[in-house]
Amino acid sequence: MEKKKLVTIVTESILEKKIAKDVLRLGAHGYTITEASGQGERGMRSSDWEQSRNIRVEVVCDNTIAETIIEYMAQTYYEDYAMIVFVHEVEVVRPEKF
Amino acid sequence: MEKKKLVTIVTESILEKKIAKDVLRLGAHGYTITEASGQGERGMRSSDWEQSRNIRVEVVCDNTIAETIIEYMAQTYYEDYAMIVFVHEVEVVRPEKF
Amino acid sequence: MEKKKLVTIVTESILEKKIAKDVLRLGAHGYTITEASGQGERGMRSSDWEQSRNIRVEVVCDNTIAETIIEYMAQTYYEDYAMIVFVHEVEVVRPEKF
Amino acid sequence: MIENLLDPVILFFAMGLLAGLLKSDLRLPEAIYEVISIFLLMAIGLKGGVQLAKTNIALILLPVGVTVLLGLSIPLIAYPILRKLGKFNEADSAAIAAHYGSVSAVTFAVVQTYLERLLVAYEEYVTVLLVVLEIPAIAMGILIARMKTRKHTIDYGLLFHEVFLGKSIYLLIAGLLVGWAAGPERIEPVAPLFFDLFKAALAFFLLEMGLVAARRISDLRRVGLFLIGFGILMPIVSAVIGTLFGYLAGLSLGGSVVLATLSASASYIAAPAAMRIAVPQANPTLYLTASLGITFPFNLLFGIPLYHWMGAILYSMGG
Amino acid sequence: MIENLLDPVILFFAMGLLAGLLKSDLRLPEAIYEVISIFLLMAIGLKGGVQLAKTNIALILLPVGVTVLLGLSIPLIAYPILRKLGKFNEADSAAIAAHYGSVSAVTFAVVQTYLERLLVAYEEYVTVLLVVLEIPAIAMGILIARMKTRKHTIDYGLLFHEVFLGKSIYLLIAGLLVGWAAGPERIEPVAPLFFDLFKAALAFFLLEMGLVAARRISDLRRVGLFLIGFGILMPIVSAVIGTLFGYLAGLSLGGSVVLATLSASASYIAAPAAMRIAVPQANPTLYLTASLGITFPFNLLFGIPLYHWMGAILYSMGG
Amino acid sequence: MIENLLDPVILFFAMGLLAGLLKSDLRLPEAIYEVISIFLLMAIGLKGGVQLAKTNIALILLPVGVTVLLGLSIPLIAYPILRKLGKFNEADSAAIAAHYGSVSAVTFAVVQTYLERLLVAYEEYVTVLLVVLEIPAIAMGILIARMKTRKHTIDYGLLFHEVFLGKSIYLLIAGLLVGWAAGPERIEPVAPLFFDLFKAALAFFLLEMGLVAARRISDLRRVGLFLIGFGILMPIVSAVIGTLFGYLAGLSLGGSVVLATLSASASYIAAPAAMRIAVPQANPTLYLTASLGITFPFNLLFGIPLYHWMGAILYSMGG
Ligand SMILES: Nc1ncnc2c1ncn2[C@@H]1O[C@H](COP(=O)(O)O)[C@@H](O)[C@H]1O
Ligand SMILES: Nc1ncnc2c1ncn2[C@@H]1O[C@H](COP(=O)(O)O)[C@@H](O)[C@H]1O
Ligand SMILES: Nc1ncnc2c1ncn2[C@@H]1O[C@H](COP(=O)(O)O)[C@@H](O)[C@H]1O
Ligand code: NA
Ligand code: NA
Ligand code: NA
Repeated sequence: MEKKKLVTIVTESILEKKIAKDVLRLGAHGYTITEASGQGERGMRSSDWEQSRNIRVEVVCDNTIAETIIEYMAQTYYEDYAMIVFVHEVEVVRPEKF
Repeated sequence: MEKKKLVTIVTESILEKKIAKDVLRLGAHGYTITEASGQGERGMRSSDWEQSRNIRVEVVCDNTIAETIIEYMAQTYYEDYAMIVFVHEVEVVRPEKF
Repeated sequence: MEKKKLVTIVTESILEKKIAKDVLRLGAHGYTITEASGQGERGMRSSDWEQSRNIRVEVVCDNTIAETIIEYMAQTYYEDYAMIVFVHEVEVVRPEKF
Repeated sequence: MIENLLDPVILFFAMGLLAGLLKSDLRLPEAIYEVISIFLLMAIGLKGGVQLAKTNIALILLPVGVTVLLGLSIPLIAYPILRKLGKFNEADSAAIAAHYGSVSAVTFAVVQTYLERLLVAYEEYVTVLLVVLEIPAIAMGILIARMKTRKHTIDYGLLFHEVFLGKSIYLLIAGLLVGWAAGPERIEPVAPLFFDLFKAALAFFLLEMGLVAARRISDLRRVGLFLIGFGILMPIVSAVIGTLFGYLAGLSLGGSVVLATLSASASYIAAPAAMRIAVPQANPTLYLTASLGITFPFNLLFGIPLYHWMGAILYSMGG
Repeated sequence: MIENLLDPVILFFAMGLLAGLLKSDLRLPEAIYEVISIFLLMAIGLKGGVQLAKTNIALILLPVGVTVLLGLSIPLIAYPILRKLGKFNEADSAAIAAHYGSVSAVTFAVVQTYLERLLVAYEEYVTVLLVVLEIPAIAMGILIARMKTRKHTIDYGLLFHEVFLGKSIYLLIAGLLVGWAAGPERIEPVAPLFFDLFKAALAFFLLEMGLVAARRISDLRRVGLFLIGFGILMPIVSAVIGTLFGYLAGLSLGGSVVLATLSASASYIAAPAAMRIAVPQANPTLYLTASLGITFPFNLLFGIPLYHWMGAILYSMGG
Repeated sequence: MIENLLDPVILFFAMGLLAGLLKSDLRLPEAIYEVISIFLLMAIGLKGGVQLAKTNIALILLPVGVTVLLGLSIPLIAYPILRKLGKFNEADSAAIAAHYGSVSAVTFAVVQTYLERLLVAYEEYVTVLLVVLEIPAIAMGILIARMKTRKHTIDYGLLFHEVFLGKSIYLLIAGLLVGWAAGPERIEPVAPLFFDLFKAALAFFLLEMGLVAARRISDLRRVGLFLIGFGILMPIVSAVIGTLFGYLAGLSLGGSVVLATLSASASYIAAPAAMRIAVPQANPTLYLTASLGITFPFNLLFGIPLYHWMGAILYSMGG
């Protein structure tokens, strides 16, 4: 088993397609998305109204790509969109996939 | 990037509003909720019947607040409700948000 | 608080019942499932068509069971199904539950 | 009896039940379950409201009073039976008792279509009784639990919301108000959905209810023989009381069959939600299995014709 | 006016509003909200398309041109009001202006049922105007925002998709085409769903819209008094312009009431999605609250009868 | 042909297809997709059951036998074509063959509405043939795969559930039973939903099927030219066989058009689920794209009128 990073992004669902494109372009080989609701600085975001859902995007990738993604998200979206990003280490089998 | 704790709570969906209030009152600045199903000590909980869904609540916060939340959940809900709580370290940018 | 492992499996939703059975048989005491979509080696898997959803299965368990589960998943499903597995350490209260 | 079992509404329920018992992977998506239940409650309310617009309110007062009394007394009868004979603990007894005092709107809809099929008339305002009966029993169940157990501090605000602003009560009342304010003529343009499709939507919903009931039936082993017997006999007892109360309140035969069925039915939406918050130490498997796995199918398949037969005897004697 | 408030469609909206204000846990599952909105857009389109099949296309050209003009001018009127009088920043002003130029298909459906209830005739092809009015205002809003602020690089491909292939425009156009290609006879077998159930589905949808509006109303404090006033006065101004334009384009009274209502209505589906992508620095709370929390209920409850009255005066003078 | 393309049901499909190809973000929520498919299967079953109540069961035996034969032979014809000519591996060939032996209930519903529009009579019990044809081909596909490849141990319990208690078969059978037990009269109160709204619900569903098919069409590059040709020619071959079998079994022209269409249609619900479990090494992109991306649209747009024309020739020669 090898160590990788798991980057988790929670943000507005309207960004789904953009972020999916972003993470692949920045070097990740995949991503997983789940629907979410939540609350933060920018107020309540609940899934009962189309414009205001959250998504939770997870990307397993190696260290440098994780840093690129985090950096890019912060620069591109932090100012104008509801978003948090966090990262931690995970172990995977078949590390060549990621 | 700074270290924070990610507390994850899996429990009965009927507690959603209560737990959302709880974590904010205990000092967290936000939370993310996803719908879930599952099985544990208290049997199967699947999302096909309103009363018996699970939710999965994630809170990023600093160490002491994480401990307060875990403590509070254990004391308030463990006996009467289906619930598990786990916690691990994550790294975040913009640590002042959490 | 005691250390446990959190195993996360992202795979095709058609395997839901099988994997739920598997993890319990292999010694875990519970699991949590959320619906997901995503993209990886085997292409786009989005939740708009019954056959092609993903699920995200989380299992908190001790080290040896985690290894057994990961091993079993890799051997049984990796070749024919879309699947990734990753694992990391978490801390839990009431460790006897897991 | 056989005739009742051949009604499509009942046949759909049976098919759902069978699918569940055979562990078919059939299931209605949760969103659909929710929207049909919203639709049914709204439609029940609308229909009642339109009828109410034609009714002299003064005539309702006695039946409403009698119904409140009914809602308060059934839990008081059920509690000692569960506690003493059933040996359930205080919390479980109180929670189950609350369920049997409260009502099932779907069972109400089924008894309505049953009577309409047989052309038995009933008072137009019975929907008001449905609304009135739903709440007191839940309040009484909480009261009993509070007096007997004293562990948790209840969040009364939250509880009040769950019960009075919970969707089932709110939708019934909203439907009543809309139907009443709009009246028979203005309601016409929405009738194709809320009235013409009602019975089929009920049938469709019962397919899912059959699936849900089947899952509960697979829990029967875990609840013990006593609760199974209780789930069948308690409704009959309640129905007898309901029939008598209806008779004394001056309801027609049809009206008292409705009241008997309401008494006999057990809640599985409002009461479980309220009990999980107010009496969390009570075990949900017990009350959900009794209410959904036993009493609900019993009432649909056998109870309603039985209560009709009981009522017919009483009214032929009395009349 | 009172008569309008007693229409079931409006009563359902009021009940949803009330539920939201009382913080009832009632809510339509998101999937249902989505499917009813798909259904309504498709049905609006179908109905329009079937009518269009009977219409001489040449007659439409003038009204369509006038409507495009309307869509371009309303944001140009709204922007300086918001910027100068309201002191909003450039992005917010442009985004809100785009919302008020664009339209709400649900408000359109309500004015149609309103006129049909009162047996006021209107041009069959008004659905075409709905489609035509939706887009220019959004484009104009983006243009203003681009000229005034210059921060982000817009992903124009994505934006184009959101606006022109976004589901509301696509469904309206698809419905128009299907209705037009199939024509009145071949459409018959699908009429029981798309036509007969339309008004009730609209009512049901408005229950949810009431809930959504109520959540927005609880944000009113955060948007300030100016925006509240704007949310009521701007529609009236737009309606006056719409009525005049309709009159000049030779529309009937009914047709110009529809056009006035379209002008007065503010978008809450297409525009928010487009603005979130094209002008992300604008605060969504402002435009959503104004559009959904103020203008939408105002139009439904009071605006439509008011615009009808305005139109009646103009047409009685002119005629 | 043109006439067929102007039917709203087909127009809706075309609009969905177009939306998908234009990458519109239109999509029906999954819960809605599921519930409409449950509704359609149930309604198809109900209608068949009500008809069955009027039919002499003895008359069905020959057609049912012929249909089973058909279900077993089509995969046996398709497999060598795929393996030898198409150069697919054993698992893929077996899995695709199973799909083409099995059936698409939606295509069945479309051929029914097609014949009803043209007032061509067909045997009432054809729904029974739909049910009968769905299973043998899947079993045969698994059998072939098992004989040729021997890697996995299949969980037969799970597989049996997926196939026989999977929702499509269960709902068709449940519908048949309910319709048959209730009979034409008792079914009346549920007719407004299950019968009157059927065609419109089918149209609505086909909007989504168009979207799904479009996504599959974008995978066409990945499946190769051979499979595209197979997806068009195999249905025609199957339809010829189906027409002949129908003729020999003594079906009417309408009946044999239905049987031909059933033969020509490829499964995309029951078969994929079964194959993913029983033959996981087969590549789902191949069978899903062939079945959904090619054969399904081909049958709807061109196949059905073609099979009708073929049948008409045979029956005019034979008759
Ligand atoms: N402290 C937190 N813990 C967990 N999730 C959070 C936290 N803060 C924000 N979120 C999630 O991130 C989304 C956007 O955050 P924000 O930009 O702070 O509004 C919120 O809607 C929540 O779902
Ligand atoms: N070992 C476990 N791993 C992952 N999730 C679990 C585990 N045990 C319990 N859960 C989740 O927590 C919920 C409540 O657990 P319990 O109180 O044990 O019934 C279950 O319904 C599962 O969703
Ligand atoms: N690098 C990754 N990060 C996060 N999720 C992934 C990654 N790769 C694959 N997945 C998820 O795992 C599923 C199966 O992966 P695969 O077998 O690579 O197609 C995908 O549909 C994604 O949901
Ligand atoms: Na009762
Ligand atoms: Na406007
Ligand atoms: Na076939």
